[in-house]
Amino acid sequence: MATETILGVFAHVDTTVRALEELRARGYHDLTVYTPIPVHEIEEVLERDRPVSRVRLFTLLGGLTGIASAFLITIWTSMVWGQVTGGKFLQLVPGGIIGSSLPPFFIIAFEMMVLFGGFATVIGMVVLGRLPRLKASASFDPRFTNDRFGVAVHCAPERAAAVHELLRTAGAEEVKSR
Amino acid sequence: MSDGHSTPPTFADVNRDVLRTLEPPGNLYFAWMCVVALLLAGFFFAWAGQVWWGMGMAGKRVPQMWAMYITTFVFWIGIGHAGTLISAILYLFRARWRTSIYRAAEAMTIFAVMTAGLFPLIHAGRMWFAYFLLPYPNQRYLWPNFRSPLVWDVFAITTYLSVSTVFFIVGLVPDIAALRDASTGWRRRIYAMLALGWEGADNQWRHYRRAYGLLAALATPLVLSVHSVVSWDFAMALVPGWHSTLFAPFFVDGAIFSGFAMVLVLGLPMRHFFKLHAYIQEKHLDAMGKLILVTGLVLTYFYLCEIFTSLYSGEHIEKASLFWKVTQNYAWALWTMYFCNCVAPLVLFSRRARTSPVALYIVSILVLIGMWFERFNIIVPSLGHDFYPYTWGIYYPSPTDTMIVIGSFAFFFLLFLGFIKVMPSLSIVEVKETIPAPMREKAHGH
Amino acid sequence: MKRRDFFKIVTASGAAAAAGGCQQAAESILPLVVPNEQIVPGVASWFATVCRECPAGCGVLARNREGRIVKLEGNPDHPVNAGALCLRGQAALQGLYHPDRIAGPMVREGSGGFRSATWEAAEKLVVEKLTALRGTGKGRAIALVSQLESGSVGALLDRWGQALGARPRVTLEPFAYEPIRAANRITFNRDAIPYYAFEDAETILSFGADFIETWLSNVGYARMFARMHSFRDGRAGTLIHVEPRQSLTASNADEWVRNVPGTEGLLALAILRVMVDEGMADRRFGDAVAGVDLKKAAETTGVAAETIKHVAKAFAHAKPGLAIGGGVAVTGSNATETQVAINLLNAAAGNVGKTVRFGPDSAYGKVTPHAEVAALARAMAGGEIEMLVLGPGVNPAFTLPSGLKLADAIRKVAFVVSFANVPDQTSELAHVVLPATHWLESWGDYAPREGVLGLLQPTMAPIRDSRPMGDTLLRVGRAALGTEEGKGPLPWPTVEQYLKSAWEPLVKGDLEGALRRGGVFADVATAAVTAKIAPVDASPAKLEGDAAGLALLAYPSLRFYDGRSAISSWLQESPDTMTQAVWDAWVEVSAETAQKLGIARGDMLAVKSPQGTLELPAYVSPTLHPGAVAIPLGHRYTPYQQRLQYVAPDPRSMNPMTILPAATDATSGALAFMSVKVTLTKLGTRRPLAVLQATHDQDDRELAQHVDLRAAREQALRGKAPHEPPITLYADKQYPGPRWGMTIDVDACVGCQACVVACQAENNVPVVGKASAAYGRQLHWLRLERWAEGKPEHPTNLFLPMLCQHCEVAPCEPVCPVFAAYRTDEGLNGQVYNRCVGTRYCGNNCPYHVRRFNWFQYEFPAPLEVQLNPDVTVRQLGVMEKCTMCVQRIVAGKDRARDEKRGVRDGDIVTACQQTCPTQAITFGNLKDEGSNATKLTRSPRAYHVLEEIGTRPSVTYLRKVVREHA
Amino acid sequence: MTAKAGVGALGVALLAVLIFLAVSSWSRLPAVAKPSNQPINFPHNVHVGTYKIDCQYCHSEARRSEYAGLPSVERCMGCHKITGAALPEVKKLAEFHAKKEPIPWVRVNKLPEFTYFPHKAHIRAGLKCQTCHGPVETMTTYAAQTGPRLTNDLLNLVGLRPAPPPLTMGWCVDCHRKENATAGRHAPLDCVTCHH
Repeated sequence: MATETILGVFAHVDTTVRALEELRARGYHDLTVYTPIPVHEIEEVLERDRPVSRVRLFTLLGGLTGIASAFLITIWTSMVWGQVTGGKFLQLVPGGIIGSSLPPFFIIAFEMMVLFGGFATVIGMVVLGRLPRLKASASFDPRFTNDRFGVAVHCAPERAAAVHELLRTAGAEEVKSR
Repeated sequence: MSDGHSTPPTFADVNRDVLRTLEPPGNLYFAWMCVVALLLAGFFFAWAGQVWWGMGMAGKRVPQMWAMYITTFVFWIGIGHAGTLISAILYLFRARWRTSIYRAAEAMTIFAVMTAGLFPLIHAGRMWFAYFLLPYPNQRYLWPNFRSPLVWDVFAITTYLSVSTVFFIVGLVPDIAALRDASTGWRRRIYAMLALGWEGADNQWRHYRRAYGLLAALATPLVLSVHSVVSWDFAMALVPGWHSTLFAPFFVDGAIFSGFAMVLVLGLPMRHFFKLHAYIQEKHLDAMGKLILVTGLVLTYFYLCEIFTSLYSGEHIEKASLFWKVTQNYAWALWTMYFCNCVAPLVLFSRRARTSPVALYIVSILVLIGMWFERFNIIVPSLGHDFYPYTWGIYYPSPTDTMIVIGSFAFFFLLFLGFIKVMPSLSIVEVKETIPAPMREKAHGH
Repeated sequence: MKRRDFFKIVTASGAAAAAGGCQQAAESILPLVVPNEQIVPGVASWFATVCRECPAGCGVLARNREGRIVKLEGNPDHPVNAGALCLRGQAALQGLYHPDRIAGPMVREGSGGFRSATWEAAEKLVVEKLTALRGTGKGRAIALVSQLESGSVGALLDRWGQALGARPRVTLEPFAYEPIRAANRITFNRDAIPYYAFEDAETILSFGADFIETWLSNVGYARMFARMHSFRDGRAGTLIHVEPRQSLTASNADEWVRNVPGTEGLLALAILRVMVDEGMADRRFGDAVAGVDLKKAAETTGVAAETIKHVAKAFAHAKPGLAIGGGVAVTGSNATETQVAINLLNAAAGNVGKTVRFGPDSAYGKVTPHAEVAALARAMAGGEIEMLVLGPGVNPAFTLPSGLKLADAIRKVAFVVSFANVPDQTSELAHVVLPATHWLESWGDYAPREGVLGLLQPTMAPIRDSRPMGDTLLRVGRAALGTEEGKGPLPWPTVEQYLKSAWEPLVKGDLEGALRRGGVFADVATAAVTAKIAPVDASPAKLEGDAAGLALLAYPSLRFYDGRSAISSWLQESPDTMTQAVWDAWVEVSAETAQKLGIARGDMLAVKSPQGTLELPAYVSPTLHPGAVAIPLGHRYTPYQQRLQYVAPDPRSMNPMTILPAATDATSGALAFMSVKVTLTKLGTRRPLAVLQATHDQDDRELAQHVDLRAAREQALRGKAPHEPPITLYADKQYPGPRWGMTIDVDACVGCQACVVACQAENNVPVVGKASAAYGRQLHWLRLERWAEGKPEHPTNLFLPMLCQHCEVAPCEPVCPVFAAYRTDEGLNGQVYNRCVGTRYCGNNCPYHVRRFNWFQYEFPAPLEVQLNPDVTVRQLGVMEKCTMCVQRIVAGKDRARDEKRGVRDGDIVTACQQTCPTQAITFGNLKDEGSNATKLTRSPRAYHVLEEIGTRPSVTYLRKVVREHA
Repeated sequence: MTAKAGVGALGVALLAVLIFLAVSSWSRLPAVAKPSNQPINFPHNVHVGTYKIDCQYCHSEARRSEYAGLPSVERCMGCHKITGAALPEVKKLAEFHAKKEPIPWVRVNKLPEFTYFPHKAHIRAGLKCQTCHGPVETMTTYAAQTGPRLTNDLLNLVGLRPAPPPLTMGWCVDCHRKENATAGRHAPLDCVTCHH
């Protein structure tokens, strides 16, 4: 099914919010909103029925992986070739593991948790935010990184005129089809 | 944004003002670059000599097997604290005044940690085997010693550098997108690549905001841990004057103290030359001044604790070490440190001093000097008068160590000066967040 | 470069070239052409010979690897040193492999320098000169000077001289103890230096005899001293030492008496006076001391009457005692009288025949009297001598006072032949230099005392184009005489054949056995002597020069003797134990004088005598008598002149001989070394000394500990309370095999530094030079510390050999990021050089600071690299190193035991330091073996650990020094 | 413009560091031996394979010394005075013998100088020479590719675990561990046994 994208360019936050409220009220849910900064008022409207970003899952998994790998590597290497230093050691003998030199490994584990967690978070952001993008999306306008707000409505061609009208009434400086 | 504006800047003003800092630089900038490049050449020359002829080219000896390199290493790590502290901890605390300085501070952090990262290499007797410290499967079946504080350092510093860099880049992405949209030609292509196709769409923002918050939450304990780990290089050793449980908070506080001083040392000239008075306002200076004052007072408390524990311990060797430091060959360094770190910041009790760029600048420079000497005093005099009287001795810096220490500043400034001309040194997005969003209704209200 | 590989290459003649600097070069390995039965590449063989670094004549075993000597050790079968060796003996290798060794014969060209020549050409010059002189009937114009040769070699030289009609041979030893001989002639009617039985004495009363440094036989007497003096089963002998300066021997004394220089004779007589007065000696001796007044004597000698009395008591009550005299302060104008007084003391206490034994007389008794040396000098100056032949080791231009004007006299000789193998001040004056082989490359023999004949055999092929002096003399002698091999007075083709024929009656057919044992040893009966009691002139020594000046004590040093060992960089860098100074010479100034003149350590001083001026840096000593200054002898040129390594060249003399007059002791005619008063002037410049020890004050840290003799006895009776195991949260390390450990008896240690040099030789420890040493960068794995306790002007000195303590809870180990430092399964603190990255964290964290860092790539100038021990890695720049407890010896010991299919026994493995220690202060062993000596010693009540309170649990245990309560 | 200069300077500086690191590291790394032409083309396959001469007949020091040793020229001539005297390679040998000169063999196996490897202990433990030196009896020219290799470390770095190349530490350790798994055997794994 062919869809048409109608882009409204706004100069103000309140007008943008008004347009969004209107659009939602009329059942337009397929929207892309461009803002130079994250704006509370706009987010409020958009996030109303969305779940919390899943980035935090990435962070959790990354952190846990970090901790696990740190303990794995430190304990394993101590056991495969455990040297005694300063009277402390951790060795695998037929009777089991002897020695007690675990505390330092918590430091490694902490650092690895942060490292893996940090990277996982960024990966999460990139993946979920559909980045990186090689080509600009059709409705993007360079002004959106400066001082303009954009609302792109994806709708059936037959409803385009209504959207046009709606956006203009809400206070859009400019409305165009893409 | 120009001076004399009585109204707050608009979004467009912000873009314009920030982009202006990226205009081709003037002669002053070029002159600075020349000085920096010259010093850097000296730095590499000294380093090459040291590798070729041996560590003896630096003034180290028994008992001071460590001296100015580790001093400077800890100094730079300390400097590297302010950036992530401002961007992560103050972000979580929603301290709005951070926005105008955090980008520069973050860049400073990364460059300071990079500079610091050179020192373990410079310092190692056989730096061509420094890769022995990395845990990777190898044909010798050998692994590093995870009980050694130096290996903790490797982990802490690489993690800190990586996470700080990631944090920094994530913060930069929307700004680079703005740069992309304002530039042309090859620059545009490069910026477009770096911006990852950022458009400011709602889907991007919602993950971005969440990720940024999580990164800040991860970076916060990291900031505190890094200098704690560095402090354990000393605290885990037996040397009188090192072996103390006080060291982790003591080092962290000192790091924040010196980090803020460095932020001011870099930020005040930027404010002046780039005419950013509208963004870096008096209230920002005031807040920074207060932080320096508070951390300075805390540091003074730690100094007193250090002296007290040494005296109260009844431990002869500890006491002998303390008395020697206070009264003998290195007393000048110790008293310089006390003056710079404990006395000089007291000026900031005055609001006039806190809002005067000149006063702040002088105090910051003194604080940096003092904090360098703090590390010097921890390392050199403590080692010089430790357990064994046979080997007590005095360390004299050689031309090689001196050149390398000075050169490290050149390395840092080269990176920083380069950065301010290719990347926005103020966060476009976050500055915009602090100014009122454009509202038609309210605009009418005026 | 690849030093160890050098030895992995199987060499034909030792001349294989190691691959050069480029690392990827292909290497050659050269097989032997003809197999050599004695040499298995990779396995050491040992050759016994005799050390000729000084006239003590200790037995030596030389360790030969792939045809080259890599280490010297004392010969345990030799009666003089019984396995021990002093630092000079250990460092003889540096003379052997000295980079400046003369490469081949040299002939002087006009007034200029030398040019190298062939042996034939150089010998021809000598033969021509000899023939010419003999032809004109001027045989008496030929003079032959050699060092002390008491065996068959001396006989050969004499025979050569007689055959050519030369003047009687002069043996030149600067320190010949002639006053002892003269005094024995007077008192006992015996022209000899007896054997002093230290081991049988209960109390030794020494008048300046520095037997731990140079006196007669420093290894032998130090060994005997330890046997007599160390605390064992509640018993310990006493040493009372009289000397104006606190020498190493003085600091080992239980009581050091500081007297006015030159008054030792008077003090001895005063002691005898007390003994006679208090009925502790026969009345007959009253005749000898009739003119001595105790009060006056106390005043003149500067020793309190009370002290004299209790010394007399201690000496007289000993059963038996022993009084000895020597050292520089007893070489004044009254030296013989002093020795006579000492003889009387021995006679009065009934020591003669017990601890003073004539019969096994010392070889020193055979040195040519100084009067004849002086006569030769006069003859040379008068132009009577036309040809002078100088043996190796003879350097009169340096070792004798410039007052004799010997250098000038030698210049007047038309033809001087030198056999020196390293350039020295005298060989510089020669016309022909025919480098003799080093004693490690030579045949020979030496009898240090009657009944002991040590045999020298070549331990390796000559490293340079040099020939034995005997061979050359035989050849030129025959040529000059016109005889052939096998005929005439000099029939032997080589000195080897001469010696073998000379030894025939001694070895009784078992030459091989004798060579293996290192000599022919027999007991000599003690001869009975009677003492003649006659009054002794008690006047103090007369000194030339400014009456208000300070007496100059120019003393032979433990490190360089008279200067012949000074070419060794090991010795230059092993500190003088008392001052801990290396490389430079110094003038020791008393604290009083220093205060008066405003002198600090390192200030340059002009020391002026009527003979001249010497400029040296000052060392301020709180212990030196205020009426004296002291300068060590023997600081000769800096090693490796040609390479200008280690020390900036300094043409200024460091030799106090240059300001000494040609004074003699009136009675014996011996050289008087204490003969002049000097004045000091501050020059205003500085030449800081390289002093390794920052302070001699322990700052109450109890590093070197001591215990009172009475307390030690009590403890020895009661035994030691069982040591409580340390409290720890952690599991203890288990040792599946042995656990190595060491004990060091601080009571036995005399501070002679032999262990330091032995360690350096064994472990390829490089030399760093003066500047680096002064800046705390010396690389010794083992250092010998001197700690002074008590009053600064009269301290009790404790000597503490400090090496890696091999801690069980080692602070150095956990801080290493790469496990380069770790604890081995046998209780060592391992250091893996090739794993070391050089963070130096371990060096900081070692509370003992025994870890050493390779600040530079230290070079071993050719051919010194040949000496390197192939079993020990030569360390690259940038790595840490430290004592390994000779892990290569542990590996070898275990290997030997496994070959013999047994376990390692106590005593199988001996570390280098332990092996060479004259006083056996060091014991190494398995601490898990209840029966090992080391374990037993760790149970001693005197046992302690250095810095025990920091909980490192070292494997090295020290035993406290036992100090005697003063009366 | 100057910003560009700054960036350029930075690039040059970093490049300098890298070059400098590479050069200094390379110059200090232990040497690696490589096979090359021997002065005499000695066929091990003939001596060991065909004639079944015991290794230790020629390398006679192996059982009593750290080094395996090379046969003296005399020993070679012991057989070759008669055997194969006409062969051109043997003639070369005779030449060396006549001149009383050692044969400048090119070294093939080489351990770094910080490694102490005693042949003796390994012979005593009953090891066959071929365990370390490969199937010598089949080699016309004895050659070995030994020593640490950068590629091996790099493969390890990316997580692959190639077998350690012969005469590297991991290779020694593999064998020692295997031996220790056998009852009654004790192959030391203590660092200082080989590195002292």
